[in-house]
Amino acid sequence: MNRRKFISIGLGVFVAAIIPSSLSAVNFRDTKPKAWSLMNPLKGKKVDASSLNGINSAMKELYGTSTVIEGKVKLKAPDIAENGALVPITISSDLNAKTVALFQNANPEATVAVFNVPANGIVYYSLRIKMGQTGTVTAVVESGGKLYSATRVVKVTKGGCGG
Amino acid sequence: MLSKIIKSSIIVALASTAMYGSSFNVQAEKDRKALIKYFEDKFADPDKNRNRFFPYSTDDELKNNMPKNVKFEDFAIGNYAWSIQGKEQYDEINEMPPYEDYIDIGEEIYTSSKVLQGCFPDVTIGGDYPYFSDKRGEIVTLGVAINECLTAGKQKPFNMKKGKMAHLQAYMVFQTREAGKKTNIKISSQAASDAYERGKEYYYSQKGYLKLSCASCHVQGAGARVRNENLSQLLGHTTHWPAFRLKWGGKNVNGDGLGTVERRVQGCIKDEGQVPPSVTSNEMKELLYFMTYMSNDLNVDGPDIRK
Amino acid sequence: MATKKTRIKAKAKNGIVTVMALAKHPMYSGAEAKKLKVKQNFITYLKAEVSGKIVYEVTSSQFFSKNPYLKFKYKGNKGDEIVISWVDLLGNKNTSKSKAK
Amino acid sequence: MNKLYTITFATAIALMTSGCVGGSGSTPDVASLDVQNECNVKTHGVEGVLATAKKYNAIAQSKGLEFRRLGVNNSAYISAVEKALKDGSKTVQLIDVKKKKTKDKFTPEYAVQRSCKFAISALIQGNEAVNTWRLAVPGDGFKY
Repeated sequence: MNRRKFISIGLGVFVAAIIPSSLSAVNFRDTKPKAWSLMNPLKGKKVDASSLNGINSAMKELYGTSTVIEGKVKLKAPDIAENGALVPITISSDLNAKTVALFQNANPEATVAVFNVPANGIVYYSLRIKMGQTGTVTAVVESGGKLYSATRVVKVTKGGCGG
Repeated sequence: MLSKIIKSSIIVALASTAMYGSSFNVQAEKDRKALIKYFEDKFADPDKNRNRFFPYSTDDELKNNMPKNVKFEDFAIGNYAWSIQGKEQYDEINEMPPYEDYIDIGEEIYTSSKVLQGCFPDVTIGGDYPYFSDKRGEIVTLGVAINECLTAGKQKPFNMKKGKMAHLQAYMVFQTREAGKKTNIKISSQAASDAYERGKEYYYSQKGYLKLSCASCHVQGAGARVRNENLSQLLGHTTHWPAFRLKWGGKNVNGDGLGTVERRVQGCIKDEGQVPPSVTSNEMKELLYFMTYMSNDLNVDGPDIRK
Repeated sequence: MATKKTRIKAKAKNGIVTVMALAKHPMYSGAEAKKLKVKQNFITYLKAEVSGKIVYEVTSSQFFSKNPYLKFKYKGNKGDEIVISWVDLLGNKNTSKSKAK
Repeated sequence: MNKLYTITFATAIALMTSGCVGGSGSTPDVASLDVQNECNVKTHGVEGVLATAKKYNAIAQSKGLEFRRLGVNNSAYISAVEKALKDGSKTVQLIDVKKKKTKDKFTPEYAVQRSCKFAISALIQGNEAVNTWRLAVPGDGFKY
């Protein structure tokens, strides 16, 4: 075992000892209540899906910045959703992450989910979300004090023939 | 001389019935084979055959979204058989499909009812309906059989389109699927063959103020796109019911998107711009008889999810 | 309100457990609640634990689909007991368990 | 001789079959109808066209051919026109199959003309289909 690796492991154990993040639950509704009510801008009565302002302000509320580095995050989302009520999304990354957040600008509020990644956890999250219309989905991974992101546009139509 | 001819012709008729017990399905088999051939030809190489089959499709659809050489068995999953994008989402949702709970609910309905167990000692019968009852001179669908059973047992019949009916059918069809059974529709009398022909005529007749037949979209139109809807093909239409439609799930207060094939077909006929036949009418039953025959030999793969 | 059991499937392979779960909740967003004339209500927080240690934790919103689906991976083994619990906006709670195969 | 048997047999079946499908057979008296003329409000008046619409829609209904446009049955057009005439209203309030009022703002003249056209077209189309449906069947009339 080389020395550097040993130190880093030691440091990891040390950090884990003072902040046992894997034991203490974090509910971001308690720690960042405002992030959940930040709205996407409207265009008439509908949400303006061409604007990323809602996503950016929610990100800023959550992380204190909306400056992100594109890449190192894989966001899987369909180009055309079968149905807006059930859009399969997968976020994955090899980064050693602290949190992972998902935003969109197709619904009134911008924030969809914030994952608290346990120490030494695997960043691989699949979920199904609702999208009221065509819009942008952004995944952000917080790692080493930096934000990494990936963005996809998902087309949503009022789908399904008959019945 | 005349009497001799009549006599002999009766003998011939009787003999042919006796010798070829299944000869009443000759035409139906011919139709089915021709339909399979048509769809296999159509989906063999969409991009290469675009002028012949897909004049209105875009380059992107033909080159990037449609696979080559779709075969008979593949057609059971509807338009997901030839839409790469759609299939990806279909697979993803099927990792943990939203209908599984309803199979359990259906099982509960079945196991708690002596009446239903009496009528259906074997539940792996999803592929055998609808059948033509020679005794009654009409077609019996699974929904009708279930409701007649309940009524005979002095119980309230179910709504033919959703709810308990769909849950119970989901259980039966799932058991059929687990047993590895295939769609197995028989045509074994002249009357049954006539019913089949009437169903076929309904399927191919233009109806409604839009003057569309079922076939306009699901035979000739299969593989094309209307707005954002991929038109599925007749072959395989009946194998997966009751199905959980995302659209229905979104409408239901409890998110129960499970519905029967009758509900779906009614929706389709509405889209032709016409008042759909009732779920227990002869038109509906004959139509389903024809459609299900077309899917003969395909695995029963319900319940499933659909758009 | 009685809550329904979360359906959990977990599979272990090479030291990694893949968990798929389907929580039972109608997830009424504001707009849906208005349309259906019910109270807005959705799961706000969901976690998965193995032997008291959190392996998955999400703060959720009304934009999760009905009967929310979640899939995640963690470093673990066959036989792990996965305990998934959630709480919704109205304070309803549910805890469900399953073992990794 | 063998051929003769076959022919007799085939004819017998043909007779049996045609007897069975009689229900979906043609309605001879609509083939000669001129929709534009029959449903012309200027020449026949609203009441006259309404009577025509009712007559043919009843036949269409009995044959399972009634039209439905955007959730509104053709018979709902007819009853909405009747109601408007009774109330002396200038707009027709259509009711869809879910018993909801639609947002359409049609005059009785327009609505009755549409219902009349729908009623007769349904029957004419039904007649045509008897001869054309096989053209869409792969392995039969449909060539590709």
